[in-house]
Amino acid sequence: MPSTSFLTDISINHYLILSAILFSIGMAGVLLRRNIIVLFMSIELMLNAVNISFVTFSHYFDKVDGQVMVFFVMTIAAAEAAVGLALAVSIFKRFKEVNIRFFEHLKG
Amino acid sequence: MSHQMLIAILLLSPLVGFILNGVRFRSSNYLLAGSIATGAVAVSFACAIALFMQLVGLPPEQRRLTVSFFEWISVGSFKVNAGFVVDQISAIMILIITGVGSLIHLFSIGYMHHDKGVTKYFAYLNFFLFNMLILVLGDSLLTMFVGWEGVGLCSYLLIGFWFNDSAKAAAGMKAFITNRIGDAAFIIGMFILFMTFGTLNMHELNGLAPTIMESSWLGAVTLGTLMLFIGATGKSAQIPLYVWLPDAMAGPTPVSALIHAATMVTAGVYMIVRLNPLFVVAPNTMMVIAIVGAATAVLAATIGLTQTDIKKVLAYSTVSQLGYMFLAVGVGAFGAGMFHLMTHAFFKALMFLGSGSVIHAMHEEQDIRKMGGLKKYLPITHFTFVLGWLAIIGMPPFAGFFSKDEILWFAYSSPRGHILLWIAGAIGATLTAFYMTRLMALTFWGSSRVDKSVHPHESPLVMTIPLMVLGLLSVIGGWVGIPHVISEFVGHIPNFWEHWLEPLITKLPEASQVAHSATEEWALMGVSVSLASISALAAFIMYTKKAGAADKVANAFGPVYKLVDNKYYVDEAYFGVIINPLVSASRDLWHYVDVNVIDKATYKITDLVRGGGSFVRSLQNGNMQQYAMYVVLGVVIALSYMLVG
Amino acid sequence: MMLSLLVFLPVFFALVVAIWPQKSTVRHLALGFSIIEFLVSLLMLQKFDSNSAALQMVEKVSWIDRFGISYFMGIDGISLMLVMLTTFLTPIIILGSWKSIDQRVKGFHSALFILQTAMLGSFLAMDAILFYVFWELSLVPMYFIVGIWGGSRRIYATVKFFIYTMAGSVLMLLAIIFMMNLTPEVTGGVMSASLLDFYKLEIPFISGDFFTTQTMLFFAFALAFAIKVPMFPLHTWLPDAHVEAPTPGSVVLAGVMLKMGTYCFLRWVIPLFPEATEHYGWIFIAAGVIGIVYGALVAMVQPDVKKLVAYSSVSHMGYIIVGLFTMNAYGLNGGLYQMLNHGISTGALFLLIGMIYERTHSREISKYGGLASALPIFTIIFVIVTMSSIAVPLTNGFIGEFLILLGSFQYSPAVAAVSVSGVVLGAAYMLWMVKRVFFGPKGQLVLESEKDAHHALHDLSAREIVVMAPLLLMIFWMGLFPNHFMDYSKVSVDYLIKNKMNYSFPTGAEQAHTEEK
Amino acid sequence: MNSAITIGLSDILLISPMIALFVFSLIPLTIKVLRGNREQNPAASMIEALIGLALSAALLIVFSGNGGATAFNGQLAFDGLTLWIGLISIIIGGGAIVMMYENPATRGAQFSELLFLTLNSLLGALILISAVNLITVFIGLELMSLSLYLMIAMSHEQKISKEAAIKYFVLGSFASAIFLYGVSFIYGSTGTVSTLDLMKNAELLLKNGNHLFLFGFAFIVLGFCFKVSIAPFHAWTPDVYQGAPTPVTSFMATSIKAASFAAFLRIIASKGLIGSDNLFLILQWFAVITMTVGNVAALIQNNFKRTLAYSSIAHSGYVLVGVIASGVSENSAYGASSVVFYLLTYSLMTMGAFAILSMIEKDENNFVQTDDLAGFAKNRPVLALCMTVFLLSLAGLPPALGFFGKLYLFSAAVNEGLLWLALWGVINSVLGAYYYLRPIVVMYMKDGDCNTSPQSNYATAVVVVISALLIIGLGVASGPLFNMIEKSLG
Repeated sequence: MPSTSFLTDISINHYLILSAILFSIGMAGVLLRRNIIVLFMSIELMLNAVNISFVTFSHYFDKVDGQVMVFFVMTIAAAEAAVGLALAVSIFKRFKEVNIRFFEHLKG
Repeated sequence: MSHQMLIAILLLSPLVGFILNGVRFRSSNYLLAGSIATGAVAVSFACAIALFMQLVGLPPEQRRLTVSFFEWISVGSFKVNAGFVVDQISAIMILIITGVGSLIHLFSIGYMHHDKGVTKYFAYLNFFLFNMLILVLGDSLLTMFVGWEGVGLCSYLLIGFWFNDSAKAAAGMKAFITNRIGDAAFIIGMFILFMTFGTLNMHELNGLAPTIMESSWLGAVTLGTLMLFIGATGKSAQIPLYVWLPDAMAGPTPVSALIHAATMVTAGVYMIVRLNPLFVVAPNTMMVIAIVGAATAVLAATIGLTQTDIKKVLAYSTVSQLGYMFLAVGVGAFGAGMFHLMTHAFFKALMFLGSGSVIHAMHEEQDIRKMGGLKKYLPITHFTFVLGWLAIIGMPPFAGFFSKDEILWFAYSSPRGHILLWIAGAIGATLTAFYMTRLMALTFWGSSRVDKSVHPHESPLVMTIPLMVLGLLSVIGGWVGIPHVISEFVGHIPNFWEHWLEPLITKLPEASQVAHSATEEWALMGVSVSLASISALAAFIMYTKKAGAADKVANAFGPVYKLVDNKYYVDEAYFGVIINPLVSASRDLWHYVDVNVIDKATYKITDLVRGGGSFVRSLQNGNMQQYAMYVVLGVVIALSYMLVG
Repeated sequence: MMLSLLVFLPVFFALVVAIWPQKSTVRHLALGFSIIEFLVSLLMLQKFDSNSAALQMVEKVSWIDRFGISYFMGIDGISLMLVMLTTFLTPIIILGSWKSIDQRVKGFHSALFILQTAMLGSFLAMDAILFYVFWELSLVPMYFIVGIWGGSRRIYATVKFFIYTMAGSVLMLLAIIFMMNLTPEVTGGVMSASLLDFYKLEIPFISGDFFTTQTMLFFAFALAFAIKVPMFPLHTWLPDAHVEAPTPGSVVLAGVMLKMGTYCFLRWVIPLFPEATEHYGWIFIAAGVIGIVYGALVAMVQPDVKKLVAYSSVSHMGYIIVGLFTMNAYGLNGGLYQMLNHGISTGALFLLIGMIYERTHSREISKYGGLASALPIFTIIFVIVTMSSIAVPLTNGFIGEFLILLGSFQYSPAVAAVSVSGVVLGAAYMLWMVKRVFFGPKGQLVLESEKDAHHALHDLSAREIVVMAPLLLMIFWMGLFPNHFMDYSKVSVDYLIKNKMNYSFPTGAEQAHTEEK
Repeated sequence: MNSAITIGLSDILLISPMIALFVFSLIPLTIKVLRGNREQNPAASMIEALIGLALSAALLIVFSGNGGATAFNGQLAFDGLTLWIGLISIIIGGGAIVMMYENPATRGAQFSELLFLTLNSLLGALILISAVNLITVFIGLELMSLSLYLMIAMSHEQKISKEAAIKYFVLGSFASAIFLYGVSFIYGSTGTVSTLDLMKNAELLLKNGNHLFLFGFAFIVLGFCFKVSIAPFHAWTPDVYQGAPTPVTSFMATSIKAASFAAFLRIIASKGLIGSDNLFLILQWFAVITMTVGNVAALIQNNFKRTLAYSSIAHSGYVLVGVIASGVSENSAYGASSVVFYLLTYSLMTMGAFAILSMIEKDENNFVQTDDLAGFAKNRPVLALCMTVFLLSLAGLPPALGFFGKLYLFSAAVNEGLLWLALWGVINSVLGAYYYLRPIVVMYMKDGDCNTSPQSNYATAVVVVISALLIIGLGVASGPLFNMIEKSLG
């Protein structure tokens, strides 16, 4: 039974839990969704969860480097999105399909 | 010439003959091949005589000529030389071997002249003599064993000489394998003796023989000698390994005369006589030998009664006579055993050669039921055969009488003898007289049953001369060992034989305990001779005068006759109980152990691995979300392990 | 340099043969090379001092010093004769395969030479890793020889051969690595793979406890060698490999490769793990004895002549194993001698079977019969070799078998009693086969060849007689004068037996000392 | 990190190999742009790229050959590990580029772009190898991977290469996210992301069961495990390897894997982790599972490329044994050197095998089944012999290099008391032998008409022959090589 302070006093744990929840949602998205674009979005979600976590710790330690890292992560996430979308376009051109269940030719 | 040289020539001469004939084995020039081979043996014979003379010239205690050519095997304390020794026993043997051997070689020239493989035949024959000489001259058990196996090999080759006949080839194989069973035991026997005494040199072994009797069955000497004796049963065709000898008649007849009558088969007796000091201290072994010998003598004689193949009759007779020899050495009468060995060599070689002459005359017909009345066609053969017949049934004063009588006497009188052994011997003698007479009657006497297409003719001189010589020997051969009772009766003729062998023969330690009278000896002699005579007469009447009597008797005995006629089903039993089960068991072993167990086990492992592969493959189903799930699972498992563990 | 020359000359030969431009003379070239190699080995034999048990002609160059692995070769009485056997058999094999190998001739001879290097190396290497390199290297050419030039099921056979042997040897590799990690105890902190340092190790052994270091190492090594030998029940690769291998492959396999297993028992297992050998030797004796009987029995019922000989190898190798593990002078000397015998007589048998196969293209015993009249010289030679194989006195086989049996008798009469049955069974299966193949009425194959003028059976050609002649010579030479051969190994073997609990090669001074005693 | 940030010449010199790679990656692309989007002669592009690689390698040797240097305040370490793995990656990457030049699937109209990506991927790999800071590691990783995703997809005809790319992309990003999440945890628990700093109190944290650190560390390790395809994170490997054009597969399986292992090793071999038995135990299990899974799955494959993919998984398992051995105790650089040595070995022989496969592929849709190799030995005896060398080396047979690699690896394991891993390793090499033998069987013992594709393949053939010679030559001379590695790592 969470105490009332849990709802009122926003501590570091709240951020971390938020981050964990976001991460889990992202993870669940990757594991469950079929649309390739949604999959990409889920991955972005995971990365952003990480960002929250970094910022939280950065704030907690009162250090700036955590926030610097977030910029790195964001940059890379952007690059990743670019690559991912390029791939999505490319694969759509071949398969005429964005459902990943159709991309199961390689197996065994 | 030095004795070393003589021994070397004695040994090598047949070997040279073998090589000379062996390299030109395709030739069918029987005269050349025969001359080379016979010449080689004759040279050996000359050497043997020379050696014998040298031996005679020495004082009895020093009659021992040895030579060692080189060290053959030397491992640890196991040292065996290629050493040979001529002493009283081996001297007799080499005389018999080369003497009878040269006669048989001579005979073979005539007998084999039409055969395409005649050169090969003579090569084998010479090679046999070489091995036989090694056997008898070898100074250690192992050297003896070399010859022992070598003669087996030659026997194999010669029995299967006409190898295109499957049965003959099989007979050769059977001889070799049966002999090998004995040889295996012989090897073990050698091991036991070597481990006990530290040497295999027979002279040393005899010297080391303990003086105290070994009463236990498990004593080293008893076991060792017993194993050697099993070896001897193989080579000398005794129960239970005698089965090969009758089949061995598949070989050319002179071979049967030389190998399967005169020389090789007596090797077992010779070996026991050689090692008599050892055997003497193992009374249990001696007992076994005597019993086996007596049993073989009787058993083989009974089978001989019903055989219809002239050579088979002689073969069973040989087995039976060998039984006598073993009976003799089993009761401690080593001299008598050797004596019978010699006389048997004469008369049995004679009879085999005679049968060869008959077969030759009959164009390879061996069935005595298809003979009869051959007397008039083959006078010389018949005459000499009669001499052999009289010798084997033990009619005085032919050779066989003296030797057989001595054996029977010792079977009864020796401290290790027994009245039962004598009875067995006497029964054997009676049966022998019967079936030998039957053989004579069916072959030579009575009315002719010869097929019209066959025109029997007397053999050429080259074949009949050996017959005559052997016939002479069958008559006088026994006179060198006339028993005391007779010699006293006719006027102190010395027993050369006994004196000659005396230094090498160990007296039974318990000999002095029982005394036997001369009357006893006379009585037993009378009984056995009269039994033999009666049975010979019966056979004569049955097979010449009263046609159909034999069948009546056979019918009267019904099942017994059938049993005997089928050789007690021993071959069948061996096949049914040992060989066939072994072969099928081997097949099962192969199928079950190799194929079904060992290979299958490896296949199971392969299947397991492949199953694992298929499992991994099924996990790899192409769905990337599933792959992501593996990642998550891996993370979860790892984390939980790290947290909990 | 002698040993290196001996070992690596064949590699050079292999290269030359591989790039030799003229296809028609490759065989001649290879034959010449192999004879040169044999002459080199004779030269080495002549330099060898048979009165010393010391390691001779030692060459030691550091190779991978981080692990103390060195290029360490040496020869003693135990390996000498096996080296000679290898070099002796190779020319015979090449001449024997003159006709039967008609495809990829260059490749075949190169493989054969590489194989020779590997085998010689295994016999001479005194460094564990070097030894392992040669040991495994020998698999590859053999694998190709069986797989490329073999019969119809060659791939199955060759893969089975490879996997079986490799499965055994990887455990040995692990054991070697483990022992290398133990060596700092005796070398003063440096790793070493030298056999001499291995010998110095005192590997802990607790009798009764199966999971002690020495026992585990013992079995890891022994497994590798037992598979190679092959020892019952690890033998099933052998019949398959033999049946499918081309004639020269069978000859090498039977003649030399199997000896690698038995030799290594003598070189590695017995001196390295004396307590374990003493304690668990009975397992090997038992397996050897079972192998003798089992191999003989199964050989008896084989329908294929080559398979029969293959199973006879199982039986013969059983003798050798028994001989070695009796650990007495008779057994060891006999075992060592039997290795040579088996190489020669079984090699000869395989050659002969190859010759007849070239003529009839069949190995089924039931189709033969009556060959003796069609091929007399062949028959004579075959029978002589058969006699050697079943150990008739005055042939080489007898000496080995007799000494082994004597040794086993000293070890335990019961063992001898069972093993001696091999004497009988050996005669049984060989002679039965001889009877069915050569004797009796003419069989299907002979009759067919008589009808067909193009495939008439010709007796042995001059070349084939030349192939067999040295083997026949050896059969009798070794049977008549075993001392000529045993004298080279006796001192080493005696030394091994005397010092079996703490074996190491004697140095010069030590040697003199022991001789004085 | 609070000290003043100074960037000196030495830093620039140290990273000059990376700069060289980047500059040379631009050259073919620039030329193409200047020529109006027309490909120049691919041979010229290839040579430019190779010069870049050679220059990079040379610079690496010159400036970090002495070892021990760090750049940018200790953010990039140019020690022995960087030197050796960097060289391996670059040189083996050169082989891949040669293959790309001649392989039908990569030769097309976008060769310059492919080279650009390849060199940048290598650049990422170099960063990854030398990175000390976890964020730098991440950047290197991503640069490397992002380039790879595109390289895989660049084969124009193949549907499956797209599929492979998307699979690799999704799973790779997924793993990166997990890795990054781990980094954030580490940062949260220690306040630093520099491995050097965080390892100082890692032992304490692990012992005290600091969950945050534990989770973070586990995530990082598992992220690496994903990259080097350790089971159960290996599932992407066979599919991606199979789908990618063969030269790219070769590149992934060799250069990239070596670089990933280097980074992995850098973390695991930090002395801070000695004592964390749980971590090493789970890694041991992973190693065992990986070896087994790789080998048993390879055993039943018919597609040759897929077989090699599974074989690469199995080899990851072997290398992991070495990685564990280098981590569990404070011994000298023995274990790490054996890993580096094995990576060298493995890269050489795997590249060789892939190169031959690449030569056999007739067009970009060609799937080479193992049985298709029949007759190769007759048509291409030298190449078949080289292939045999590669396969036997992969199987670990002496005197090929592969044997010595395994020897050192397992010796290191035994030295650390990891006997059971070594045991499992040698048992697995028997399994491995079984499927490595199959192509040999097919090549030599079955009739067929397998040949290299009719287009000229000389350059690849040269690569193949050189690797084969190196495998035998280095095999015989492996001792000094190992000594050099150990010396520079120690």
